[in-house]
Order: sequence, then structure tokens, then C-alpha cells
Amino acid sequence: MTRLNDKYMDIDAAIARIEDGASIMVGGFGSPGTPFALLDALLEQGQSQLTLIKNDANETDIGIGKLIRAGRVDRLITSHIGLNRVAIEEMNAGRLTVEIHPQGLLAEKIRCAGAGHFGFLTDIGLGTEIGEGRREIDCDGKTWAVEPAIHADFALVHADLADRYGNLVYRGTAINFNPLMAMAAERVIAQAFAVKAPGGLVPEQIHTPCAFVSQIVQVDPATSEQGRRAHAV
Amino acid sequence: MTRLNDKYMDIDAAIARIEDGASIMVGGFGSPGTPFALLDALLEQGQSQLTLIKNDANETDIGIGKLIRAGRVDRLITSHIGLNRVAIEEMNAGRLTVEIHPQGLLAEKIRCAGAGHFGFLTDIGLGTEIGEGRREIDCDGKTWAVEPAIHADFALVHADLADRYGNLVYRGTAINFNPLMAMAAERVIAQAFAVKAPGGLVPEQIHTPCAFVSQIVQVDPATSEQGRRAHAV
Amino acid sequence: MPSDQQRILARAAGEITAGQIVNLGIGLPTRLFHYLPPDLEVLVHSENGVLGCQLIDDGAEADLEMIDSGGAYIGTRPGASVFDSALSFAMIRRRRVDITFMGAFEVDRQGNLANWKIPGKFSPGIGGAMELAQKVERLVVLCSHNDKHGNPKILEHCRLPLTAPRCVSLIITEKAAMRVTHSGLEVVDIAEGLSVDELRAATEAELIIDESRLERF
Amino acid sequence: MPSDQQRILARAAGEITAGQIVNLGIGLPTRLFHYLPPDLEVLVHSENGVLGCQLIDDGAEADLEMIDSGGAYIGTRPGASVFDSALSFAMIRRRRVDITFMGAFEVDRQGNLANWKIPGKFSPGIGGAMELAQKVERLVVLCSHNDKHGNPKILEHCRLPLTAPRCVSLIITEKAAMRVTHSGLEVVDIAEGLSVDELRAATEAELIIDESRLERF
Repeated sequence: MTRLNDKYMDIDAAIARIEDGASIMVGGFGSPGTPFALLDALLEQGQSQLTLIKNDANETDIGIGKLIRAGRVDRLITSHIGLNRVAIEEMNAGRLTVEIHPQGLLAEKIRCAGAGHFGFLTDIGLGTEIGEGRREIDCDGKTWAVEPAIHADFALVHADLADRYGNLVYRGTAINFNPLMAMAAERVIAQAFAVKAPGGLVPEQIHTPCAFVSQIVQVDPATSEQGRRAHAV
Repeated sequence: MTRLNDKYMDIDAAIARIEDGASIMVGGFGSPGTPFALLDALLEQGQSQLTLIKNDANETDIGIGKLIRAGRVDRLITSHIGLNRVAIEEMNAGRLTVEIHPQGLLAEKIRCAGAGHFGFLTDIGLGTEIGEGRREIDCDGKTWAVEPAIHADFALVHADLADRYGNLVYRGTAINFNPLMAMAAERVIAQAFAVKAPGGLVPEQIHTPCAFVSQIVQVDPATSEQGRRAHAV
Repeated sequence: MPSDQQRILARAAGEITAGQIVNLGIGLPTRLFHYLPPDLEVLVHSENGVLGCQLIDDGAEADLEMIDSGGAYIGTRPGASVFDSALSFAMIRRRRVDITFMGAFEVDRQGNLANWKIPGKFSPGIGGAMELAQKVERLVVLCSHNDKHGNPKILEHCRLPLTAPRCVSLIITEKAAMRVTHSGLEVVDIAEGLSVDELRAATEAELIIDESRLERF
Repeated sequence: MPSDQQRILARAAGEITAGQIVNLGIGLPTRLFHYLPPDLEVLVHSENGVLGCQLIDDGAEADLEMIDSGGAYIGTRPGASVFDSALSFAMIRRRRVDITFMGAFEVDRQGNLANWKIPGKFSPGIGGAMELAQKVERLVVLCSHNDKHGNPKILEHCRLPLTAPRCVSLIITEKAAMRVTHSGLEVVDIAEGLSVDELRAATEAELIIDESRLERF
């Protein structure tokens, strides 16, 4: 692992570690929790043939929507892309491979990689089209589907607060997939609105302990983008 | 589930729901996080033939040590009982069935019940005596052991702070197995040093959301017991 | 005279009781927020990781990190918590959500539900609907009785890919409220001014109707 | 003249470098705390759910909710976090702990480790040792070279039930520091005043010794 005292760095240096063809988990459910600044740096640097793992495809012109529009994503593992017309078009045109998982299974498959297991046994989706094609085994007189963990080379996560060792604190519904991905990927690049000295966070309030985080960068809250579909009920 | 507004109650009323022969998860690693007041009420009320699931057996005369000494426990699922001489004697005399799991697998088997899965697939313990007797399956060219979830009728957990809906906040190394057990058991009885009105806790700092908690009781910090083996290094 | 949507929502709101944990699906169910009395002690779960959602006041500035699963900005009420997606779905799979409301493309006599895919036309992904439908204690479907071409949505057997099999407890449309029972769909309420024959004509599924016990809504 | 334990601990402390995450097993390894310079940026993991353990000052009042996995009261250093047992072992299985120190009943030429059970005599349970041994990046065993009856603990093949197979990187006793290599146990350091023959006599496992490169400790 990266040494504790070598993690805090410039955003471009952090993103430069990502190579063409990498698999990358990206935090966020809609806009909250999406690491917009890290994604913009990735767009800028030009890495391509990426596999992205994200709950949704953001919207057409923000977050991973920009990478999809720019043709930089070969494959997307997700639960729902309904708010991104371009992603749906790219999928229908065969330029983007989209692998759909029910959201709770997607979360759990990522969590499973973070826990260091091969997979888990579930009854979710048995008897449905989306649950077909999985290996099934019988245990205790019932049938269970094997759901293998999802791994990735990198995770890009968004936190509200961090310290220089890489401890992370999330806020509100920006938590979502971020702590799961921060445990699951080989290397984890985190952005935070504020990066404090070690000791600046309360031990009980840390969601992701620094042991899981490889690089930490500070970003301006103004780089956050607002999902256009977000609206009052 | 118990309605939100019916959870806050007297400790004896909460414990009276437990019947003879119940399986009960008990939080705590050593003394921190052990729900001493709930266990003392259980001792007082006399339920017997219990199956307990706890990381360790506490020490001979505190926590579940009292229940074991009083002959109220038939079976203990645990990772280590080295600090409880009476538990070892009862085990050797055949009066207490002890089922040992490696600590991380024990935690994960409980977490797995809390996540609503049947089990998970692991490489921990392959090729060791303690890992024998498990069902093994081959996936992706490797062998994995099936670890079924551990379920229980009840969990007794200790929190530092709570609110009347049953939201829980833990402190320090008293966290340990508590949030896992609070998700895993059918009914969850939580004790806390302070129980606030709803709104008295910060949403991001809640470790166990109230949806998992059935009953919440307030206990005096003075009821906490200090493990005799705790010492300076 | 209430609109069809208002009729459905007003009837649906009666299914929620104090002390419950409630999930409101995307679309029409989300509008149930407006039918919950502010002093009703109910925590609304949203699967993106919040328990205790609340409408934000008109004109109040939105917190950009607080949305519900439909993408609407929300606030929280006292007793709320936020958490990661694994915990959120653990709560669902452990049946800690008392009641969930969802829309439907099709629903049938056995309580099968299809609401995520129309092959060749619409397949944006299933999101969190599968776990919510399969594992909730009580699933209430809110939908129009017929599609925009007038075809029945309450069928003998769903034809679209299922979200989950045998998951629905109650169906509320602008025409009727129907309980899913072992014997089939039992009409409990029928809309003001609608005849039993008109209801049967608009429905593909066979309906169990005891006119002496029908309520109007 | 340092005691045997002091000799082992002083040698072991040299294996820890700045910026690492370190786990100190119960017993002798825990005493390594005293050999870490206070300004060395190292986070000590304890599997009961803390990263960043620190000794508490003499005379300071203990926080009853803060112990390490051996039951000792601890404090925390800046950058510390506390967490549940599932996360603690996820950290271990994901190899986020750089180096772990453990005691041993037996350790052998292939790096097999036995430290939890003596059939018929001692079987209090394995605790967290199995995952720590199987999944740590680098496992250093600290133990006496021989048991209290003088029998070798460094064996050709472990006879007791294993904690984990082929897991040990380095063995440090009061007599030698031995690296586990594909070819066997390679002695890197030998205790001051001890001859190679004396070391071999006290050891069951065959030892690889290049006298020209041996360091004294």
C-alpha cells in the first residue's frame, strides 16, 4: 500500500496513474457522491477503452456522461442509465457494452470484493429474466444464485472531509457507493472538499479508514455539478 | 417491525420477550461493547437453554460469564474463550457446546445474515483443521468454502447514544460486533448510556439506523463492568 | 372532482399508519409525500441511502448532497439517518421496510409485477426495484388502470419481464383498489360512479367482487 | 546485556518503517509498542476495530471503551479510526495491513505456522489469528527458539494444527532471525556470542547459513 505520508497529492498526478483499458469504480448515485473533479481530470488526460462501474450513467453532459459522450468508455457495469439519453443511444448502437445488475446486488458485489470474498449466495432475482444465467446451488433445501464479487483496478470516490492519511468522511446521500468502492478497488483515489491534518477527524465518524485509500486530493466545492434532473417533488 | 414510537421501554419489559431456548447474539469484544445491563436482566429473569453467539466468553464473573456459570447456556458460538476458565471447564466437561469460528469469519457470517444472504464464498481456512468439514465449490478455477450466515432470534447490543426510534451510535472499540448483530437478529434489544429525542443524533454519525432495532432501553454507565484482564501494555 | 392521480394518491395514503417505515417509488408514488400529515411519525426510506426523507420547504435552498432515489432534492425529519448503498439494501432484504409503493407496466392476478423493461423499446436498467419488490413486507402498486391506448394493465398473466414474482399485496388504480389473495384479485374499493361491469370490462384479470362489501372511493 | 525478550523486540522493531500499517499480536508482539519512536508515522491496527492504537500515558485514566485485541487499555494517535469487526477483517483480507507480528508454538521450514491449539491441552479458540496469518502482506513470528522443556519450535514440519499454511516471512527468536525462502529457512542474523553449530543444535529445521553474510544482533 501507499505509505501514509505519501498519499496527499495534486489531482493530475493522482489521475495520471490510470492507464488505458483500466477498470474504474466511480462513486455516486446521480450527482451526489460523484467525484466530478477526478472525472474531469480523467477526461482531460485522455485515457480510453475504460470499463466503468457506477450505479448510473449520470446525465449526458456531467460526470461519466462526458466520458461516455467522448467515446472513452467501452463497458459500463451499472443498475440504471435512464437519465442519460446518450448512454442509451451508445448502448443501442453497440458502441457501449452495458451490463445491468439490480442495484442492491451491484452494491453487494462491490462490497464483497471489499470484504475479500469470492462471492455470495442470494435468492434475489430467482425466477426472473434478469436473474437468469447465474450459477445456482442448493443449500438447506433451497436454491441460491452465486453472485461473484466485482473487482476493479481503481476507484474514484468523493468525500466531504478527509485527512492527509486518506481517512474519509462522507455527507448526506453522497455516501451511497463510495465507502463500498473505496474498499473494493486495488487503488483508490479520493477527492474531498477539505483535507485536514491527521487528528482533524473524529475516529468514530470516519466512514472509510485510511488503510483503503491510495491517494487523496483536495477539490473545490465549486467543481461539483448539479444534476439537471434534480427537482422538487 | 416494532413501530417507531413503541420502542423505548423499561429494561425488564424488553428482556421479558426472550424465551427459554432462544438464540441470542451478544455484542462486545472483551468488555467494551458488552451489554452488561441487558445480560444482568437476563440472568435475573431466568431464561435458560440459551444459545449465545458472542466473539468471546467475557470473563468468569461478568457479562455472559455469569450466564455460563449459572448453567443457563447450552451452546456458545464464538471465536475465543481463553479469558474464561469456567467456560473452558464447562466445555471440557461436556456441559457447554462450544463452536469455534475464526473471528473474521464469525463477523462476516453475522454480517451476512444482516445483509439477507444465505452465505458467502471464502478462501479463509482452506487447508487447515478448523476449515475442514465445510462444503467447497470450484469457481473460476479455484476452490472456495461455503460459509452460511449465522442467524439468531435476538441480539443484545450496547450503544453509547441512541434516540427513541432506536437509532444507535457506538463509541471507541465498543463498536466491534454490535452493528453487525443489530442487523442480523430477528429482534434487537439495544441498551444505551443516553437515549435522546428523535433529531438528537447527527444522521451521518448513526451507525445502526433505527429500522433494525426493536427495543431501546437506557442504562446507567455505572452498570458497565471492567474486564479484569484489561491492563496497560 | 379529484383527478385520477389525486384519487389514487388519496386512497394510497390511507395505507400508511403511524410508526411505519415507507418507501415511495419513482414517479407517482413519490407524490405521496404531499399526502402525509407533517405530524405523522413515519420515516420515508429512499434506497440511495436515507431513512427519514422530508419535502423541502418551497423556496428553501436545496442541499446538493441530499436527493431521493428519483433525483429530487429532499430534507430530513428528526430521527433520520443516512448510510451507504449496501446497508440500504440490507434494510430492504431484511424486510425492515414496512410498505413500499411502486408504479407498474403490468401486474397480474398472482401479484406478479412488471415495471422495468419493455423489450425493444425501454430498458434503462432495473435500479433498486427488484429487491424492493421481492423483499418488502407489503407492496402496493399505484398505476393507471389502463395504458394510454386503453389496454388493460391488470392482467391474467404478466407478459413483460418480471420485476419480481408474486410480490404485490394491493393494487390501487383510479378505478379500484384490489387485494391480491390466494384465490385471485379481490376488489375492495371501486371508484365513485363506476359500475362493476365497467370495471370488469376495463380489466383483463378475473376479479372477485362481493358487491355487498364494496366500498366507494 | 539485554534479556532474550529485549533482544527479540529490538530486532523486530527494525522491520517497521515509517508510513506502515502494523498489527501487533497478543503477548510478546504487543510489547513492540515500547520500541516504536513516538514520532514514527505508523498506524497500529488492532483487529477488535481500531487503526492507530497508542500507549496510554502512565497514570492517565483509561477509557473503558478503548482496548486492543489483547484486552489492554489503549489510546489513539492522530489519524486513528475505529470501526466494526467486519470492516476490521475486510482490511485484513484485502491485505491493507503491511506487517503483522505474532507468537508461535511451532513454525516450520515452509513458513507454516501453528499458534492456536495444542490438542487435548489448550484450545481456547483461534480468535483473529487465522485471517491475520493467511492474508497479511508480511508476517513476522516472534518466539523463543525452544519451548520451556528445551524442545525446538523451529521445525521441519509443524505437527500441531496450523493457524495458516505457508504464511510466515520472517522468524525472530533470541538466537536468530530467519527468512522463509523457497529453498528453506535462511539465517540472516545470529545472536551475539552464539556459534552456528549451537544454533543448528537448537533447531530441528534445516538452516541455510552463509557465514560470510551473517549479521550479529
